[in-house]
Amino acid sequence: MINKIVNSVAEALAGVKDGSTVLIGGFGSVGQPDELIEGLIEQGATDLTCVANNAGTGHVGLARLMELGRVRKIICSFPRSAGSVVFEELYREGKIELEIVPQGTMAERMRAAGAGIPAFYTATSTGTLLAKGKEEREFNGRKYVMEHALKADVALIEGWEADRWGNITYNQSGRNFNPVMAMAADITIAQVQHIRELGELSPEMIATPGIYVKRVVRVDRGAPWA
Amino acid sequence: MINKIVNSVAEALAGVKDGSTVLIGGFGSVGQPDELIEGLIEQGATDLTCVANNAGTGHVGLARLMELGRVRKIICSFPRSAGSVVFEELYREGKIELEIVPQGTMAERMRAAGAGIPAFYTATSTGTLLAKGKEEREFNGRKYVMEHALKADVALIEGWEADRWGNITYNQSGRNFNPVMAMAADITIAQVQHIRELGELSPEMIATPGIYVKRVVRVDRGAPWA
Amino acid sequence: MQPFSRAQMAAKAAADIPEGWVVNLGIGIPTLIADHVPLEREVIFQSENGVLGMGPAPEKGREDPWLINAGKQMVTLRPGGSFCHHADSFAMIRGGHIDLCVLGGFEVAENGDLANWATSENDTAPAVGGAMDLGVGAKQLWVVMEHTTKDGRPKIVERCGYPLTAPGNVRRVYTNLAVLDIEPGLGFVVRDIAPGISLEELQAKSAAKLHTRS
Amino acid sequence: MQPFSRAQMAAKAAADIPEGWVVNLGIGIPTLIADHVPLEREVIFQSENGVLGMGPAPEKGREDPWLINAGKQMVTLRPGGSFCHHADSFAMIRGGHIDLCVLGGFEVAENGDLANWATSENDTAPAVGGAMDLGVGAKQLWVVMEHTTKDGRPKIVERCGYPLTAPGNVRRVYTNLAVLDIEPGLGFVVRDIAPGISLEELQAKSAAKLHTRS
Repeated sequence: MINKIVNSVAEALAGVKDGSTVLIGGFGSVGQPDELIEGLIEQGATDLTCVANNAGTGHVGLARLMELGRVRKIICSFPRSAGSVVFEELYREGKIELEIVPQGTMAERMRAAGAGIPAFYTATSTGTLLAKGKEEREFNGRKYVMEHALKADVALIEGWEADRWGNITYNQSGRNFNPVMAMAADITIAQVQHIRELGELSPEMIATPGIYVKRVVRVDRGAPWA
Repeated sequence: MINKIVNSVAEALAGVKDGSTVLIGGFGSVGQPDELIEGLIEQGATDLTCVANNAGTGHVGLARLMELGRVRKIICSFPRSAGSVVFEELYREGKIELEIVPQGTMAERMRAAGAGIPAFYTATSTGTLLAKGKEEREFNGRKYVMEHALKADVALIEGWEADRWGNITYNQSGRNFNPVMAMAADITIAQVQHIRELGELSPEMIATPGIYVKRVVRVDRGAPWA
Repeated sequence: MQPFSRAQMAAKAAADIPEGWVVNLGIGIPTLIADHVPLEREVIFQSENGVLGMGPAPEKGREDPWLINAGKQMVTLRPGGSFCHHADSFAMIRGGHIDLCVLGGFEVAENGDLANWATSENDTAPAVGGAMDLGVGAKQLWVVMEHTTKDGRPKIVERCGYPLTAPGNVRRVYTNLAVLDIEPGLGFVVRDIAPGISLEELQAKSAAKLHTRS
Repeated sequence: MQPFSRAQMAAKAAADIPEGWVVNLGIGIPTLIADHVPLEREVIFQSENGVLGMGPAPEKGREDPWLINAGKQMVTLRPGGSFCHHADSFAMIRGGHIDLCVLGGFEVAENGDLANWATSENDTAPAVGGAMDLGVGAKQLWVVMEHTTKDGRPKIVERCGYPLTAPGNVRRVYTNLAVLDIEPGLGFVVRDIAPGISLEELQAKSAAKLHTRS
């Protein structure tokens, strides 16, 4: 019997290695796997490359992980926001590496990794600072830059419901980066609020099929602090 | 008020121009827009490039369109099947052009067209006859070929339910190429079996949002003749 | 001189959006535009975090924290709305399926260039978000911004001095002093002007030639 | 000499699939494999037309024409199954998420090359379907086929003479005479042999060196 459900956050995060690239789902706090990030802090892996839309806020979650010196590099689209104090300081002091990626390019690079596409072309960022050092090419008279797949060792995602095969549904805008990140990592770990019996989830509504999911853990999160 | 629902197949197909590239959804007869293909035969556009998984069977639908000399070129993954008699004859006589594309590459090329990606790399077909003339490139020691987006003027698709915004759901394996083709054409025309009130379709289950759909027509098709 | 208020700028942009368009609104003043489009004129608002068909802000007590827009504000979903993931959402944006994107701006140039993400080449950690994707992917861009900076420097320019977000895609600018079209090959054309401002005053506050329709 | 029947070949392959694997079955004998995997050993069968988690053939009277496999036969969906569109389905295949694909074959070479889509370079309209995507995308390929052609020509070869489907990805071959592993750098290794056939006879019907485990 396939059973991807584990009993604790610690069990879900077992084996994450130093030096890993870790994808972290969510947009704002919606769909953000807070408990798994806390679990990663506990788990201890260091020298991480983290991929998330933001560079953390306050002193919790991803920001805390950075503050503890466990993040070597962050890949994101929007590093500076109101509460990104930890990132700001580490960055100023040269203690963290940053790769800025347009949000759509970031999503597409992960989708490409999941879909077996090593590289693709996009018009996004052509003629801007972010195209520097990127290969440029013209198709039908328009300029594009080449972008590479962004593959990861681990993805931490938040879903709404899951079953023991690892099938996942999302709640409204909680979907965001999560299904894309689930495709792009060797080990995708999902936290969800509800465990359902196999067959309870509509086969038309499963947004992340279990094929992309390694472990599922149920947490009592409640609503995101939006 | 947005209302993409039209009253007849003829109205749905109005304005398809000679020389168009036309995507035709379906896999086998499931999700195949039979009534729209009949409508296209009636409508009269000629010199078409048709993109479909197969090259038609028997003397109906796509095969009939070819038999009438209206198809200049067919792009497909599986031209020869038991009943592809019309294609076989036209092809032998040099009266139709053929581009064979691996099925996954075909789907991805249309998805790329819909997503603003002019070209991408894939390992599929490397080292085979189908890689001939294609640009080859190595990434991380593995060989890939470059494939171009496959954009179209018109897509004919079959859905299960639709609302007046053009949102579409599918019935089981009726999904197949339809959502991908819907993204890749300037004018996407959908036939469906059920019209629903706006808001009746679950926002989590809409597989083709109305943004990709221009016209919807309801038909009494019944089950596909599988 | 009676400059347009932020609400007036938003209302003016809202009035110009035809029914049936799919529109992405940037953070800041652009977000206000949705409030000025009556529900019966069906405009489909898209948010890059995978929401298509956003409705007005939720009534008090009916907020749903699982449903937010790109600015992380709680929103509602209209009947007919739907959800998708980030790659599918940006496929809509980058694939040319969004009729209009309205963004804020640091500078807009007469060739349609937009700068709105970094104020200096030396800023090594600027936040780009989805601006570059929207900048090149939307069928057209409108920009809503103050006509000048706080210290009076023109934001309407011949060529952007700040790093570009996207080249050549801005078609209209709503400022507190005027509404300007950008006509390819010509440049800024005055479409509307705030009460009590002369064309000469407007030109003086702009660093690019303003044309008028004759 | 008692060659394996088609059902036996399918059963042998089925017996070798561990629980939890995601498996795509090609048209022909490979399709039969699913019938030989007991439901309680949970193997997830994928079909490239967007079906994940296929179950057995439907009972008579309970067929659903909207639910077919890649061979266009009606199938069922297991609890836990799901649907997706073609690009998402091939993302699974091409992205390396399918543990195993079992295909039919014209020729298999000792370097793991597979030819199964065209019998000649001059065949200008061969049907490739999803074979090339599966050939390079699945983590490994197994091939189920007759050991020789109808006129007795070996299909187990040093190098494929027919046009390739995919290079170097076949790991095991089930024929009516034997089960052969392909070990990278070594070649064919006999894993099982049909009753009443000697290794010498098997070698005589093969055009590549057969190794034995010592």
